[in-house]
Amino acid sequence: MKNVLNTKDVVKVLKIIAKRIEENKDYITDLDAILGDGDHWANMNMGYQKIVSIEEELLELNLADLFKKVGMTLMSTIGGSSGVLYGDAFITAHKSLIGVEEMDKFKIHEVLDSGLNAMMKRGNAKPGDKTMIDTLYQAVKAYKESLDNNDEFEITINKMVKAAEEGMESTKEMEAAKGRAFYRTDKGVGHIDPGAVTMYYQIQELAQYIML
Amino acid sequence: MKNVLNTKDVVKVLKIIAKRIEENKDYITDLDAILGDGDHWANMNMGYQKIVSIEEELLELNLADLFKKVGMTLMSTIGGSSGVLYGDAFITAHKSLIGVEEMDKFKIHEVLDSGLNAMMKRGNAKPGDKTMIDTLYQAVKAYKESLDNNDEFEITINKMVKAAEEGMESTKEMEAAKGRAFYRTDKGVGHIDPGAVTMYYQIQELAQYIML
Amino acid sequence: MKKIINQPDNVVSEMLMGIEKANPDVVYHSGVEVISRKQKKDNKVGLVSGGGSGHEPAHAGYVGYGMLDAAVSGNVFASPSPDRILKGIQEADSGAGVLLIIKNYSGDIMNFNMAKDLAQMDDIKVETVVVKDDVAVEESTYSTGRRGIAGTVFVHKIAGAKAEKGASLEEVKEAAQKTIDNVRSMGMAMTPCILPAVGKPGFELDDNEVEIGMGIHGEPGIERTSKKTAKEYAEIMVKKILDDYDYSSSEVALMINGLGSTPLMELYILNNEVQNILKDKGIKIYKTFVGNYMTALEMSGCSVTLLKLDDELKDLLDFESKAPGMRV
Amino acid sequence: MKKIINQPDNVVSEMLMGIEKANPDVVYHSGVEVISRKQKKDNKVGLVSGGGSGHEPAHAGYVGYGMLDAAVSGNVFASPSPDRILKGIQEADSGAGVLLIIKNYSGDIMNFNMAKDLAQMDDIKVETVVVKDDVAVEESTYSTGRRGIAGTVFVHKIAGAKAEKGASLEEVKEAAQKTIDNVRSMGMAMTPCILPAVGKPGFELDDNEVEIGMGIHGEPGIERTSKKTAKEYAEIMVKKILDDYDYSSSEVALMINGLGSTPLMELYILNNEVQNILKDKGIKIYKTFVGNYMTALEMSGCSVTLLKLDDELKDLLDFESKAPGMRV
Ligand SMILES: Nc1ncnc2c1ncn2[C@@H]1O[C@H](COP(=O)(O)OP(=O)(O)O)[C@@H](O)[C@H]1O
Ligand SMILES: Nc1ncnc2c1ncn2[C@@H]1O[C@H](COP(=O)(O)OP(=O)(O)O)[C@@H](O)[C@H]1O
Ligand SMILES: [Mg+2]
Ligand SMILES: [Mg+2]
Ligand SMILES: [Mg+2]
Ligand SMILES: [Mg+2]
Repeated sequence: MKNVLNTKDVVKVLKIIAKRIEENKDYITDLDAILGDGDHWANMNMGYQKIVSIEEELLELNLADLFKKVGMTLMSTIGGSSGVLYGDAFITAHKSLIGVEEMDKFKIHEVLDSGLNAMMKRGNAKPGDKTMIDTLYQAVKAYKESLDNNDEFEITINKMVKAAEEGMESTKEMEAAKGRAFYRTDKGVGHIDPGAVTMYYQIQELAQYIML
Repeated sequence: MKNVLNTKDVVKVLKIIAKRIEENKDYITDLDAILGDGDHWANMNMGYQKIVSIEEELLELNLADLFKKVGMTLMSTIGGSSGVLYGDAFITAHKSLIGVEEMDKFKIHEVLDSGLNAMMKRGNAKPGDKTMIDTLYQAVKAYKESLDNNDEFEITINKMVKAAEEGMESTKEMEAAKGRAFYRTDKGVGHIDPGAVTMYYQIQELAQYIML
Repeated sequence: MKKIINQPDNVVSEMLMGIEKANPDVVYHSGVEVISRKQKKDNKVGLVSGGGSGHEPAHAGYVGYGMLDAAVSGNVFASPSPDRILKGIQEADSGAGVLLIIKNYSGDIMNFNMAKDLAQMDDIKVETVVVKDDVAVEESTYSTGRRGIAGTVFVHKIAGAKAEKGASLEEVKEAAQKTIDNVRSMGMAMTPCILPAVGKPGFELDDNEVEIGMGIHGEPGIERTSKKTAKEYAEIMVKKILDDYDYSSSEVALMINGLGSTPLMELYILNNEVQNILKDKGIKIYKTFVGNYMTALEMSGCSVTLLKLDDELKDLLDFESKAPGMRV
Repeated sequence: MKKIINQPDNVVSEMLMGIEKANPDVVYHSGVEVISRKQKKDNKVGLVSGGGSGHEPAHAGYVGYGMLDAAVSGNVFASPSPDRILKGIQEADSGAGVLLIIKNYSGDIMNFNMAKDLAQMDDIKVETVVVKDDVAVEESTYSTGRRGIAGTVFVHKIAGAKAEKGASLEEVKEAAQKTIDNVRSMGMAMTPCILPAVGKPGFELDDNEVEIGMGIHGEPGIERTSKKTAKEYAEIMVKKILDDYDYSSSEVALMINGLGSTPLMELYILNNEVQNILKDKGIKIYKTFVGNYMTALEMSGCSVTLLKLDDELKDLLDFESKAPGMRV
């Protein structure tokens, strides 16, 4: 169990996420082929592989610069809707990390929350719109409630992952209000949103790393 | 048997030709569909029907003006290659008819010959090129030889029709050098040229009228 | 799929190299896929537009004196990323600020707005306008709403002329917004288009079927119907536009736009019908544009665009444009 | 067949009405299917071109200041008759004589020459030039020989500028002939076109097949081959042109022409490849034109045209043109 995360930790988590995404090509591609234009896996994979390829450079950076660099890199490499959403999330989050050497559980919440808010603002989306927001929103909400509850950090992390999973699953029965699935006559009902899934992978891998 | 032709006669012949062409739609269309673009019957029919429709006007004209008017009408109504060839033939022939009230057998030759020459010049074509020229050329040649032979007019007319028919038939085994059949790899060998057929109809109907 | 391309992955960059080689007035910034003017005028408001590729001559063909300063290309039918757009903004900026002309697609909106935020961090003054001229889709606050299609070209033209005349960022934005407020379009498609990377059509239409209101990426329209005459197509499209916006007794600019593979002959036949209808309704046509202005690869089909004009807009529409996509 | 038309029989006249309605500088003479300039300049040599319809913007789109004075349309892919051409000549004549720019097809040759004879009876001085730029077909005295294709547009441009500058009929003809002597084109087709009156394609090409050298009416080319990359198409077409005419170490105008349904994206990709090859060969490109200039209804494919330039031709090429089909 880790209590704080520094640059080295964050880079490690990013590498683990890259691997997780790489391994789930068909599932994610199929989901976006059904609900969107089928490129979500390719977009995310390209972005995270790029992150892996600049590992050395990232390890030299302080946390704030790391987040900014990761944001800029994801933004330009992922492209499309998710590129700018992740880019904005990381770039916005970097502001709360200026001068910070290590993130404790409160900082981690602040970072996740500012990323969530950036995404919601950028995408003009809210929970229930059948997007990646549904995963992150539930995760951040559960995290916050657990913090307010003064739970053990391990419990907080567990609650976060569980909420993220529920958020992801909940997109299945939602009607799309944002993204391309909106243009389908059935509004995508019956299918999980691909962006909600890749968001879940990231939260889950972060949690798992912290719990080690 | 007529010895001379005046305006009334020419207009009658034109009407008979119009009918002959009208009746042979499929044969001519098919020939041009094989060797060209399939519009030769439609072109010729449109032209001659137009002539029929202005019969009253034509009957008012002297021979020279009649030929000019028929030429201009065929030219603009037939269109394509045969429109300009027939147009030029009639318009050119009109010059040898200025001041002429009736055509005798020498004038008829002169008219046919000047039409032939106009066509050959306009189309840059000669006998053997697999065109309407092959019919007219043989007809005019036989007519001339018969005139030089001092044959009876009836014999001259008969010789002309026979030669026209042979000219038409001869196009079957020719390779096209002009017109669209030139672009076929077999150069159209094995098929009679549609323009040679409609030319034969005209010569034959003229002859038949004279023989009445 | 038969296309004159090399690798599907390289179509955008090779196309932009080809544009640079054809047009001596522009320069291509490779990697960020930006085409910008070679000659800059100090303190002129910069105009940037862009979006997915596949809509040529939009957007790179509208870079030139009297229209855009920079165009930013994404991959085929995909929004460019904010870093690319930022480069476009930087190239377009000559001290008087930059206006972004965005078509109303959520990807474009997010990426252009993000780029705006990045540019403002660099102290470049940036404003945006969003074009949503396609009356096939109902406007709504719930979803992204109406799409931006061929009417966007008029926004480039009007804002471009305004900027060229030395107007401020505020004024240029106002002219662009006035154009947006007064422009409506309606389209239809007859055959699909093929994304180079996909290699097969994204949808199918029977040999007897057309889709009224289809978007310029093949997004669903409002009705699949059997094929009709040019006159009927004109009636359907014009009616839909006039139902949405009252152009009666006004003067308009008319654009008859081809989607890519519809011959100019057919666009002129459609123009004849559309103008007959407009004349009957007492709508006066001030200027007509017939051609391929906002395409969808090799889709066949068309759109009709009307822009209501006042004296200012007429003047700006008539202003010189040297952009190859729309010479005035 | 899905086309934006009404009656197949009326496509030409309705198209020309649509052109008249789009272009305030021209007038349509119905019945004879002539588009001519509204404003005439006294004692300017008149320029007339034309031919079958279906090649838009050729030829009516080239009527305007700096190019043609009148364009005469036949039915789709069929030569106009002499009386129509005569009307074009009469409209174009302002006292200094008229030059007819004819593409080398036997129907066009016969009809235009007949019209010339008719005009001369009316005491109008008429000269002709015949464009035969298509290197796909061997030149021969036996048959009609080489076809006239996209290079014709350069002849309109050069002769148009020369006439606008006040040159005599003799001089305008010389400039046109110099252009013809120095212009070569080579094309290829990927999908067929459909004549409105016929309703089905005139030929078939496999989904994997292209035809090198096909004419702009679907006339046979020199080789059917499997589909290739843009680079390979560029190599094949440029080689065929350079084998026919020596452009080495000269300056040229380059036209990358689309046949109708090939997207601008692909034409620009081709332009990139063609210019790379020409650069390697030391051929300098003075000016580039990329677009649909001489089409074949909705055929997909392209042609490449090179025109060797000297100082006079450069000057004439750069001269203003207000014709909608080629704005310079
Ligand atoms: N406006 C939005 N706000 C939040 N998330 C969005 C929005 N639009 C799309 N998304 C998310 O992005 C995902 C699709 O991403 P991706 O396929 O990479 O981009 P694109 O839609 O541009 O092809 C969707 O599954 C959804 O989760
Ligand atoms: N150069 C020419 N000289 C003489 N006759 C010709 C020439 N070219 C074509 N023809 C004749 O014209 C006929 C075709 O006429 P038509 O179908 O009406 O015109 P098009 O070929 O323009 O469609 C051919 O069968 C041939 O007899
Ligand atoms: Mg996607
Ligand atoms: Mg995408
Ligand atoms: Mg024919
Ligand atoms: Mg014909």
